[in-house]
Amino acid sequence: MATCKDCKGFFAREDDQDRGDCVMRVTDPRQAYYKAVPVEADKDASKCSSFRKR
Amino acid sequence: MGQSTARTEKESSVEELKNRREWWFVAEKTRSKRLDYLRKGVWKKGAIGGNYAPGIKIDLTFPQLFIDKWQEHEGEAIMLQKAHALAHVLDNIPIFITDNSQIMGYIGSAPHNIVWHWQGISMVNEEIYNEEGIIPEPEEESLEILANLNDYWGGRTAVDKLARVLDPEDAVKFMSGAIGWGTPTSAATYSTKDFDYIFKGFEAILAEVEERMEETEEKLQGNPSPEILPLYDKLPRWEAMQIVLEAGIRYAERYARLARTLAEHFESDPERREELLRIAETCERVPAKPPRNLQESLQFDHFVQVLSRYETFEGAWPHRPDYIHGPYYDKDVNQDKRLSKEEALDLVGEHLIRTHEVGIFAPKWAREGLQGITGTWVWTMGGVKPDGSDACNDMTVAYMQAARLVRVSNPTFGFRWHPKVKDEVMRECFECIRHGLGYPSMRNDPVLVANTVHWYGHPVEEARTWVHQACMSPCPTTKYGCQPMRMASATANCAKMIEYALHDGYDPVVNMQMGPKTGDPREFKDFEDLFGAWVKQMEWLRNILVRTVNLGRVKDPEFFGRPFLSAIYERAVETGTDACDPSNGDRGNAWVTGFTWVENADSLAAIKKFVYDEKKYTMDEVLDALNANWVGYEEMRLDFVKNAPKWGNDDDYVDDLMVRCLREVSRHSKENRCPSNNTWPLLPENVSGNIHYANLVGALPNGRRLGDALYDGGISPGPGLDKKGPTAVLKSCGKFDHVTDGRAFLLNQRLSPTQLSGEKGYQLWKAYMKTWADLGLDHVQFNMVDDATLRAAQKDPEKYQEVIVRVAGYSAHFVDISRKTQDNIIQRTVQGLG
Amino acid sequence: MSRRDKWKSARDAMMAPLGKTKGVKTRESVPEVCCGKCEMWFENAYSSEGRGTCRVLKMGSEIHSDKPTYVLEGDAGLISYFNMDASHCSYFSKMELIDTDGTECSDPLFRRALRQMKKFNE
Amino acid sequence: MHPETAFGVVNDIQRMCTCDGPGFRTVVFLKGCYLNCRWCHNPEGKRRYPEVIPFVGNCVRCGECLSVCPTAAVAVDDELGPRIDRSLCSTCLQCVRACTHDALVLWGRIMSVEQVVAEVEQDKTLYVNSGGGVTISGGEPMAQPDFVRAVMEACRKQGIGTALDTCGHAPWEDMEQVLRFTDLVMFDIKQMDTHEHRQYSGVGNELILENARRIAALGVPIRFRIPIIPGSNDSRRNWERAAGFIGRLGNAVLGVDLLPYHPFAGGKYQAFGMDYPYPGGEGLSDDDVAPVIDLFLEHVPEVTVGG
Repeated sequence: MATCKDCKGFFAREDDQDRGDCVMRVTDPRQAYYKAVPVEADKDASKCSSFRKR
Repeated sequence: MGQSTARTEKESSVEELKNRREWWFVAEKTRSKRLDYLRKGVWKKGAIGGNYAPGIKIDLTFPQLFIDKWQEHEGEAIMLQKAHALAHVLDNIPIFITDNSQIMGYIGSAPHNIVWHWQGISMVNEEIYNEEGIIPEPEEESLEILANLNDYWGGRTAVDKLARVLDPEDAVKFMSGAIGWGTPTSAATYSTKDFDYIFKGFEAILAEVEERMEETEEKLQGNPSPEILPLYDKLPRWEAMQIVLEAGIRYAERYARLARTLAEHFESDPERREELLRIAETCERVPAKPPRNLQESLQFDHFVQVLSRYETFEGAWPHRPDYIHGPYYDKDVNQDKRLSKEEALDLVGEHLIRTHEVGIFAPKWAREGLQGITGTWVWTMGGVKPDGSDACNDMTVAYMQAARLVRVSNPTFGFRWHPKVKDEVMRECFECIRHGLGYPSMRNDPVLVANTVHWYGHPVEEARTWVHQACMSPCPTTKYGCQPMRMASATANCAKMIEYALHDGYDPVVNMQMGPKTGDPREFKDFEDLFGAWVKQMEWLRNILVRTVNLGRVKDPEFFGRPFLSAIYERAVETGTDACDPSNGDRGNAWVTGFTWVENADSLAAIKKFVYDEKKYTMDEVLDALNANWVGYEEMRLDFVKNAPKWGNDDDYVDDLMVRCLREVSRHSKENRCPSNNTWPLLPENVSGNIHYANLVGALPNGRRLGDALYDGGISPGPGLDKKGPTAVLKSCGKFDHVTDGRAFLLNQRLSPTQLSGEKGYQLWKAYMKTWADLGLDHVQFNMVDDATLRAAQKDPEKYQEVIVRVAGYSAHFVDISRKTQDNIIQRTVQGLG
Repeated sequence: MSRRDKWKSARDAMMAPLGKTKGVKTRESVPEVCCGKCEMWFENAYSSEGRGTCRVLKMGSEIHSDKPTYVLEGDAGLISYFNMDASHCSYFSKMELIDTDGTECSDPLFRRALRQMKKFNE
Repeated sequence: MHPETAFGVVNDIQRMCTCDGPGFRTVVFLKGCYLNCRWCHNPEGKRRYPEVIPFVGNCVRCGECLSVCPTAAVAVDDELGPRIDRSLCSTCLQCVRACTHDALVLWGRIMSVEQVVAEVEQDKTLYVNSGGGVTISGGEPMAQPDFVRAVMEACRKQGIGTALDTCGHAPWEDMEQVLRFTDLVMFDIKQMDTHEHRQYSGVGNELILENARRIAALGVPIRFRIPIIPGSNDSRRNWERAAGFIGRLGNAVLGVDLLPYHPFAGGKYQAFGMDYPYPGGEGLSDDDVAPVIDLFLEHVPEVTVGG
């Protein structure tokens, strides 16, 4: 099973390797930005559309 | 060579644009690339007319994160329960860093999202469910989520709880929507913030809380006596403050972490990489510790504003950023030369943009009343220091210059004018007005300081720290001066006073006996009888609003709870109380906002003249005409419009009545008391409530029909009814005392832009301002866009996206307001300078 | 009935659906003949969640049953909802739908805020 | 002052003007003019006495005016709106009173010196703060010289600055008595060639130019206001002559205000149901005016464009 920690967009926290930020590039009709969502390292990513294997 | 030619072309075309007064294109051409990108990147959050722009969606992540922890902590003290829920939101809400940006923080999980506060009024929750366009895709799924949320909060919100405590008659009449606005809860509110205290840093406040808790726990271990009993309730409040302050620091650290990740793994441009590292460093520093430079102080400020708005709907933005950030600007730009003026201007411009982009769902009445904007975010500029010396600084100038570059409709500025303001600062104000921003509005500082002392007894040194609490009302930013919630929820639809006086208290629009029965006007023997009825209706209307809001204020700590605001309020931290608890030393700063006020004077004058003095018409005829909404009485109506005396023409006949009405209200203002046992003065202003109330106020003796826009507000004369020119308006407005006859008085002036061009234009404006000050007026705001531009913008809105007009108490992009309001603005007399 | 009790029933009518409406279904159902389509109905200005007052009927009237009762005297107008069934109400008078593009603030009165009414505008 | 001169015929009093002298000004427009310029922008100011002028656009064809007119001077044309036959009109104002739509308006009010001064005094604070005052304009104020003198004298007593906006065509004796109370003269020069002047304005310019010389010699500050009328006076020769003339008048000359023709008055004529005798086409562009500015700058200290 692919998990978040296998993804290129996952950045583990220094203080806690089991958790991290899912960082994504988003371009909306007006601006472009990087977005971060906190995730568990072992979260199931099999259904994630933005999963990119590390 | 080629480059310099290109630059000359750019410059010459900027000159041409200036000559044509196309200020929005001037701004586009003169601002930095960064500001241009950020300005254009903003999603427009103010409703257009009354609808949200395509693409704007309600944020569903936020309420779902909140409710998870909220339900987990059910049964705990409300402040503690909320602190847990908020901390969970701050730890988990998606965050983002926009390209080119340097100031972080947004309320919501994406730039196109608007948030709302489900814990205020369940009617608003239902309104969101019913609203078209803002439900995120997939709609069906989102509606399910919303329905579940609404089912949970129904009956549990602050106003739902309040309605059960209120006298049922008051509850029904208050919520009829006919007599005024109001959300008597701090769920829909705004608060003054004392940055002298906040800038100590969250860690210092946490240490203070810790100390208080230890002290208290020690007492609780001591001799049992009734004195210690209230202490048990303080501990969970302090704990709540700790939780949110720590969560606030973690929220900032999330940005720091993201910025570092981007610098290390994503960014290839070395310059931007350096910026990202600086962002990281800044967010690691503030809000935990005091700011050391301009970027840190702006960032700290913005984090505080964002955190406040995660806690509640803050519909206004009381602030004095030039005063707060001025010393940091001075240090960075003038002393250390760490920043160039241009770099500083980028930060200041972005500060305006970050504020402008904040979007909070507003119920429909608020969207109509505040067209085109999210809230009345009037930032205070200029003024004096507590010792009375001039407080203007380089930051004042920087904000004015940045405003002309980014041209946002929100925040706007209110400038505290006083006789010691330097000419160069006055010129900056004038340039903003001349560039058609509609702001700053000009406030008479000596008058308003005296007014603040008069009504609430704030010490003069504290009164001198005042900021606009909302659009108009000054509030000190001191420990006991700060006002934690929107006591101005008492917002009166004043035209109802005269309407009810003429209809024995009955309101045909909502089919209800609203006011007291003051008698059939046909039986009145003279004008004094009518005026007596007016006074009773006025008192009744104010009483019901003040009663409701007073109760809402006292119950707020029980029904809503403000862990974050309490944590940044010195008096709440010190006493372990909710910031909104009136017993913690709050001095009070309440006022009744008076919408549709001038109609009273004009209507009373018309009847006095035609019915009682000249006996041209009988009361019977007048009432028949009003009941018929003037249909079939057009000749008579025109007589009432044209030949009855009208406010704003320096005509004592009607002006004396205005003064008399104001004095009656002022007397009553002192009889009404707020929970801190202070007064409730009237503050006539309208925002765009004159349009909202158009269908709610029946025909009036000033010739108005049901459905016609009301006057544009405050003490501004009716559109087109000020026939004697601007000085006559000023002189009428100068006939009452702006210190003792009310809280503040909004005055709109439209000036012709062609006449105010060049140096002569500035000198004339300054002479106008001097006269305004000589007459003792407290407020004036200007629209300086000509009719031709506005008409063209109506025809071709795409081309005029950036035309800003002053609506009343705030500015808005002209194309974002409804046709009816647009026409109303065009109709306002252009004061014929020449 | 005391003053307080009299207004209490009006207050309860105003607050009644809060906390009682359940799920999507109740919120989405809009009868073909309903208060929201009647010109005698005036949506509340305090909130546009769909609550309103009748311009004719007073508190105490009951219109959504087979045998409606009409009260025409009293201090408070009847409070009802846009999606209240009005098929039995003899005071129902269908309103013309004009200018439904949503660019105008108050015309037709408030209707555009109610997503569920949209289907009738088409 | 003679009792009969204590009253004047006033067309309008506009407050807070910025184009007619320094600072904020109250402009008193008097009625009546000696000249008959084809491009005149204030046709309602030409005649010396009060008159009823229709505002065609406001007329709703209700016919109230017809029923009250005792001399049958009013007619209402379905298309053109109200018309007044001046040979029949006795200015009894019955029609003005009857019209509730402002379609028939009285131009020219008989006002006493006191009434005018009382209204001018209203803005005193504003004059003090801006260096403004009263400007007497027209029509042609010198058509009512005694009245102008009395108003100015009274204003001066109140410490209010005075300015005279004149076409300059008036007997010197009249001019002289007014100038005693005038702080600033705004003096029109339309055309240096007397024949052309006569052709477009009905009178020659000898008296006008002579008065200009005399005012300058007296040392009363003077600004010249020069309308630029395409096809009437916009020749280089005319500007050279005018600039030369003004340049020789000495230190009293403060500057020249160029007033490029604009076609806005057309709308006014239309509103009054009058034919515009000078359909002069488009307004002038900055490029048209630039050479004229340069030319004048060689002779006078300051040149402005527009008011």
